[in-house]
Amino acid sequence: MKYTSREMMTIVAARQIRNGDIVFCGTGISMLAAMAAKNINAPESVIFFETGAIDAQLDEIPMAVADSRVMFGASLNGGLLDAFATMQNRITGKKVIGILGAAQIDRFGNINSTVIGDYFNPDVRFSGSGGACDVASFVPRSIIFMQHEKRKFVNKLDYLTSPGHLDGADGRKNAGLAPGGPEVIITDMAVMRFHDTTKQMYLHGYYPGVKKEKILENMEFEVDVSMAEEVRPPSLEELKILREKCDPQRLILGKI
Amino acid sequence: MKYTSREMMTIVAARQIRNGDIVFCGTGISMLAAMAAKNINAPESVIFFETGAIDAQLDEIPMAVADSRVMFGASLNGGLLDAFATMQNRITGKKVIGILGAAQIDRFGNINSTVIGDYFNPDVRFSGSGGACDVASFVPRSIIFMQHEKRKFVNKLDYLTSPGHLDGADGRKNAGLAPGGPEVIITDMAVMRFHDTTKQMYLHGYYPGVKKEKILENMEFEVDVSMAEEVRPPSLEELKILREKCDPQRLILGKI
Amino acid sequence: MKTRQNKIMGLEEAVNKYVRNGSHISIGGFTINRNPMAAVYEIIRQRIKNLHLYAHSNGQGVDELIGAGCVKKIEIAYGGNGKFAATCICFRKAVQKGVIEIEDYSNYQMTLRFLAGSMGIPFLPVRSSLGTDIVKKWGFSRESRLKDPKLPDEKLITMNNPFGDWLNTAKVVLVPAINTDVTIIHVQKADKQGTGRIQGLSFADTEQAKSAKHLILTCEELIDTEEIRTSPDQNQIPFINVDAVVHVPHGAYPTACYKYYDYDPVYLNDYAGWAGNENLYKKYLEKYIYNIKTHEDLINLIGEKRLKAIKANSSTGYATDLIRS
Amino acid sequence: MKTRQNKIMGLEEAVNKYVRNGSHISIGGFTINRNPMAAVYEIIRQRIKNLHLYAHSNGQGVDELIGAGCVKKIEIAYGGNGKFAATCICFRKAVQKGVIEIEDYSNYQMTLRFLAGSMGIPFLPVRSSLGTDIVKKWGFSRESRLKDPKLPDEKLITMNNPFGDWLNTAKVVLVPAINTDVTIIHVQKADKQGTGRIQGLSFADTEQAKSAKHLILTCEELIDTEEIRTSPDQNQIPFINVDAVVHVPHGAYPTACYKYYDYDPVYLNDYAGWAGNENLYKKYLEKYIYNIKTHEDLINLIGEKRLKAIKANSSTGYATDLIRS
Repeated sequence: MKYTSREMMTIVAARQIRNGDIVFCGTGISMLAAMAAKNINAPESVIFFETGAIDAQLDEIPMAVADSRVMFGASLNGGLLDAFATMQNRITGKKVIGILGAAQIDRFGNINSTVIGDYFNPDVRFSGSGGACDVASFVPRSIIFMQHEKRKFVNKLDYLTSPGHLDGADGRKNAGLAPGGPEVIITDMAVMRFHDTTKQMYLHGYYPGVKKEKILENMEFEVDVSMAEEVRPPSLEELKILREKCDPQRLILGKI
Repeated sequence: MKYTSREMMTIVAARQIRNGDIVFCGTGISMLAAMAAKNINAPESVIFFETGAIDAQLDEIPMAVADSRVMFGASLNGGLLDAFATMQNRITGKKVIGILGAAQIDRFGNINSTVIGDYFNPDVRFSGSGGACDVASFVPRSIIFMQHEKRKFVNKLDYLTSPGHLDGADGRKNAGLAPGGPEVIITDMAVMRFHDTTKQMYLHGYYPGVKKEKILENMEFEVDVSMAEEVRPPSLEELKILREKCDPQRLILGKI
Repeated sequence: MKTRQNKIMGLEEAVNKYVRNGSHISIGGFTINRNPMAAVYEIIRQRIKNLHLYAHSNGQGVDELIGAGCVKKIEIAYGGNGKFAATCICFRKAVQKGVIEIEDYSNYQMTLRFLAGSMGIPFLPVRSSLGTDIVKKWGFSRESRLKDPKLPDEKLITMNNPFGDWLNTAKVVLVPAINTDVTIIHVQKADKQGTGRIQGLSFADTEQAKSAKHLILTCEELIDTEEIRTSPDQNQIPFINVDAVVHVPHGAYPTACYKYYDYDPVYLNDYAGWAGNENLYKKYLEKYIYNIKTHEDLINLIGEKRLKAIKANSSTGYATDLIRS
Repeated sequence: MKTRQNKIMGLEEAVNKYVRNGSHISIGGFTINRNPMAAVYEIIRQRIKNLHLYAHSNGQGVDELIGAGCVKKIEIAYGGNGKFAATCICFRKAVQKGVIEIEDYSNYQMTLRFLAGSMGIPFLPVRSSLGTDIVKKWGFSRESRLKDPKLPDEKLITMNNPFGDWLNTAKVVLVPAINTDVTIIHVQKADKQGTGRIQGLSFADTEQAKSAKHLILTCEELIDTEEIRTSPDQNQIPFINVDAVVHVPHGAYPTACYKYYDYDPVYLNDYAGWAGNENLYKKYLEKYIYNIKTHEDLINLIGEKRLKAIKANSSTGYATDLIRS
């Protein structure tokens, strides 16, 4: 069965979510991954937005995390304070998995969603942190969605918005951050993870039909590709649930 | 018209409350003073409890600040965080007048509601601060109710629970407290205030029939009595409102 | 797993599972309102000892735990019970006799300490208590703190404002976070998953709930998940914080539960009398707690008449014209 | 006097009275929901300039204030608008051209800064942003801060945990309090005294409201004091914080107001298109803001059909099956 790159990315992300996880997500593909996980492999995971809604029903796809669609049928409607405290909290925070995106990422999973160019005289200004820096600071595991492009996988970020493993190994500890950091990068070509000790990014999997060389060509920095295996494509059932249950209007999945 | 000492104290306190004040009160006589003020001289004052109720209706007299009677008909039911933040807040806090009581008071209006005797081996243990220390720390004006007894007006507190003017003049400033502190002490014999500069307690008024000497006899420390005048007793109207409107069952006023 | 769908448990099981000898605990409510009394009585019945109790002004529940000898150490702001006890009687006696160790804070400080725990930060700043004995006198010595990993090394820290005179503030007091082993709160409504709704004032229950490693929710009414989710704005306790949901009607009795019942002045006055007398208090413990199996039995012992007297008026939420003196 | 019984005012008067050239302000809502848009348009109409704006993710309202040239400086966490603009267009252009000065924070940090202001403390600690450029890069220089008494002298301060390793925390970032000159929020219900009720998510509105020197409440519905007090648990805005109550139906339009109406995808998409083109944007300003007298006129200009399309379903609180792409 044919599937799109976006569908592949969504399903790969959904598989990272474990039953019992509290999934911090934004709108778009990250929310869709959380919805897919809940419907496929992690029925008792919880969808959770920085705006303060816990376990929203999502009868319709929200266009923003503040969309009224996240308020209806939630377990609880709070506010930003509640949401971020849940992630910084020692008990609930341990169960949170964050899903983020960015304009740039470096080899240690640090990300930039603020500017391209000089901070005081930027070539391109993006939205800025939003809650991403907080999530990346607090939670033990996060998934980062990226387009696999050379200008996005960079040697040096123009601005470090949200901490990954900072300068590697003990980077987070030295900075005073909670343990954790990014666990997996999901792109339109591949899945990257981080070495346990060095915290350097490595190629963990490539999508069917994508060559390792092509992946490397689309990054400014080198990564270890020796452990990479082909990523299992979405199963029929995964696709069926994603398409029919999660985004039947293809508001986020886009055209086939 | 005859009136009791408790009625006198309540009315004297009520007169301190200005229209527009937010009155922090506990149960008992402090609440009754707030209710009297609202019905007599400060119709747009607000009754406010540390438990988080704002402008409760008080159709019946609450027996504690957590009594369900403070919840019904309030403008807003919050919690302790909201209540204390309202007093520490730079805008709303400026309008709050606190009403407190204590086991001991010193010449600078510092109070003890914790222990008599050694802290680690107390002769008598009292309730402790509750919210009193917070109120005394935050708000610009407070009223303190006391029984006029020698063991209560002491040279040295056994425990300083809630700050008055600390060691006088710049005591609060040096300690880092917000400006303000106790404004008036209302006892069953007299009204005491604090000198503008030295922050020492002085006798401001004595109740009809009470001699200055008797007041001094009932205190461990001397106070200036040269400015004292007789305190105006409750008017007919004040008494009528207090008795008929505020505490018709005399739950707090007690027997006539 | 705190995200599971069904957390319903019996009270005996929930207390047995989460409250241990030496546990650091807190209970919800304030003085005579919404204390989780059924759970308090169950703790006493299970003869759990050496509790380290964190309290702002939790009143009746705290005094009963102390009276029954369950508490070894307490950090507290207010040991009173409104008009029913200017100072709680068992509390007063235990402190005077030195049978419990005590450390004093203010109500706001205790609340902020729970808030810090719920936020996952080690401390919060406050402008309260500067220059007082609350800062100067520590109930627990530095030595005992250093030995105990469950206690911060300092009681309170006074610090200069690192932002200069920002907000005209020269100094602040830092209060250390509390994370209890277990917290028990009583709410009006909950579903089996643990979403909880408090009606009326929430006191510090929400902060206490979120600062606990384990959270037991006792509830007046157990309602369907679908129903509790029709008004998510009115829920304060997220199910992701909850470990056990226990359905206990009259679970706050003899304290009040807004919209359901009032405090029972007869019980509270009797209690105050009994607590002052060792013999009477022993008899009280036997009759009302040890010889009782479940909270339902206590409610039956109290009887229809008194329950009817404290039944809340559906409009005001309390028992109007209740005889309370 | 913030305790007065009647604070009802017209929008023109309220904005004129409290929002001045150079005011430090914040607005409520989040991206495409419950922004106080009527007030935003009134500020633009009154040609108020040089605003210092504090924003977490206030979205549409922030972008329109920037686009219309009202803003000089902004402290912000997120200048996006959900699916309607990954980065808000006027915001992006203004920053790239250097026509506004900007300083970056995270959403939690901005919220905590409002909370600190509402609590009356100079700072709050957080474990977010350690090691990032949010800490390292200041948008406003130290020199400019020292000159401006309305700004703290430092952006953020990294501090060792004074309680040792309590809560396994070595370091925290301290965020300075915000107290705005005026904050404007739009709520679903209010009474004339200013008690306000937000339905659905409150975002950071409550903290923003309580950190303001002056607070303007615009409301969808003005209800009787007696009525709003029948459910005090559901009210979040205390009247003691409020200066003006303005009744503006559709006051959040074109953003959403839960239980009343949805965002208008037509408007938001048109806006995104116009904002990208200087000429079209000028025309937009003329037609939809400057040549309009009141928000009611804007609503009339939009017309029945579009309003009907975004009318909230009474059960879900949004417009089900609204065409949104």
